[in-house]
Amino acid sequence: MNVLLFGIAKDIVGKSQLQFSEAEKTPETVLELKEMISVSFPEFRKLSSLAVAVNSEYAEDNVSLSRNDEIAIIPPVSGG
Amino acid sequence: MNVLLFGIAKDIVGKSQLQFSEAEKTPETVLELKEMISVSFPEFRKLSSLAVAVNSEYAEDNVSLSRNDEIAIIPPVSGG
Amino acid sequence: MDKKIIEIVDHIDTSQVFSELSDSKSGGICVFVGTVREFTQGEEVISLEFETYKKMALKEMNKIAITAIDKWQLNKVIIRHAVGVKKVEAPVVIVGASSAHRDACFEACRYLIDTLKETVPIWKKEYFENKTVWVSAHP
Amino acid sequence: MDKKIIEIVDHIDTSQVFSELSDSKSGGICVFVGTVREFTQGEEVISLEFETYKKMALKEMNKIAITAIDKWQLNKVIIRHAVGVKKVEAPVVIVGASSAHRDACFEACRYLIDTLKETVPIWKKEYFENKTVWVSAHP
Repeated sequence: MNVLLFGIAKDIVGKSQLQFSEAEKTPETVLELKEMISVSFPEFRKLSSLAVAVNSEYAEDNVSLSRNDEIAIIPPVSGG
Repeated sequence: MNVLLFGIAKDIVGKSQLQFSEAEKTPETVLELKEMISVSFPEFRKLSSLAVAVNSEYAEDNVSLSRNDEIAIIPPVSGG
Repeated sequence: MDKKIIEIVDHIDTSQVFSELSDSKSGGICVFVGTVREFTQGEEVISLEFETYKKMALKEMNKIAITAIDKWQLNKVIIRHAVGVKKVEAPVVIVGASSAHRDACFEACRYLIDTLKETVPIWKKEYFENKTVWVSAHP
Repeated sequence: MDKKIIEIVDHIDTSQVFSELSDSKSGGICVFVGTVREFTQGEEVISLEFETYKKMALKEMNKIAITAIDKWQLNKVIIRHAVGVKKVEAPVVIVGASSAHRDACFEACRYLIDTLKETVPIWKKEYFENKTVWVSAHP
């Protein structure tokens, strides 16, 4: 499972993708993903908000994740 | 005394200036001018509004007119 | 440099307006362009003709610009109106405001066009197939 | 022809936007341009850098355009955002709407920029003399 990282999320993790190998436990829902990255990288807890996109759409906490999904961490947006 | 005419005012009178000769009685106030042209050209009474500018500024009915003023009839504006 | 561009012109070039309103202190620029619409109340318009009392129109446009700059602390303002005959889709008026934040430029831009339509001595004649109409002249 | 122009580009050319939004059924076109401001909260900004999740950003921009077209019966809409490093005064976003009457294009244009700032996955980093800041990242 790959998780795309943008903006400050990329800076916090130090790379543009987070990879969960086959052997690792992978998050089963959006909420679980948010919790796992916040444990590994506590800086995520300091952000104004944290969203997740699944297949390039915003996804609620209860949405399930599968290995084939395109998953992305969406830190607070600031376009315009 | 010359009175400039624009838009529909020019069409009603049939020319772009109204002239009061030395011999004629001239209007002494804005209100008198409005009344005089409305008598001579009753079409003015059908307009949505009728304003007068003295020296290129909107002038209230009680403003006095003199021969040296630049006077204009301002029918309802419709720019933009 | 002056903060205001106030003009009555024969032809409006819309391509330069954002350069004209550009300012290092601005984060937002809002521009409105009025154009000739093909149909008005279901009738096909062939063209519009604009006439003005130029000296007074420039004075009134200037008052509007000054009021807006003062009220919304604008960095730049433009009010430019065209005269003469204009075909469908042609720009007839362009107004714009440049400000630090977007609230100000949106509100100011709306004020510029609304007030222009109320006070500036410019008259619009609509040409239809079989008649002409001075807009707003009659109730 | 499509009513929508939705793009993420390296460089925004503001000179064509009124041609792009021109429509014979429109009497009004409202455009907002966001530009890089020299100072933010009293600190001098050297440049801004924009990054995007492009696939998702285009989807979100498309949703905003469709909602606006539907709500305000727009004839044309544009939402174009720049990415990369932008210096002071550079345009970073341009949004616009073309409609029969001016109320609709003003309201729609405001909706386009406000909603873009809330939902489109684009991130802005401010470069100051001695630091960089991801805008809005922290409370």
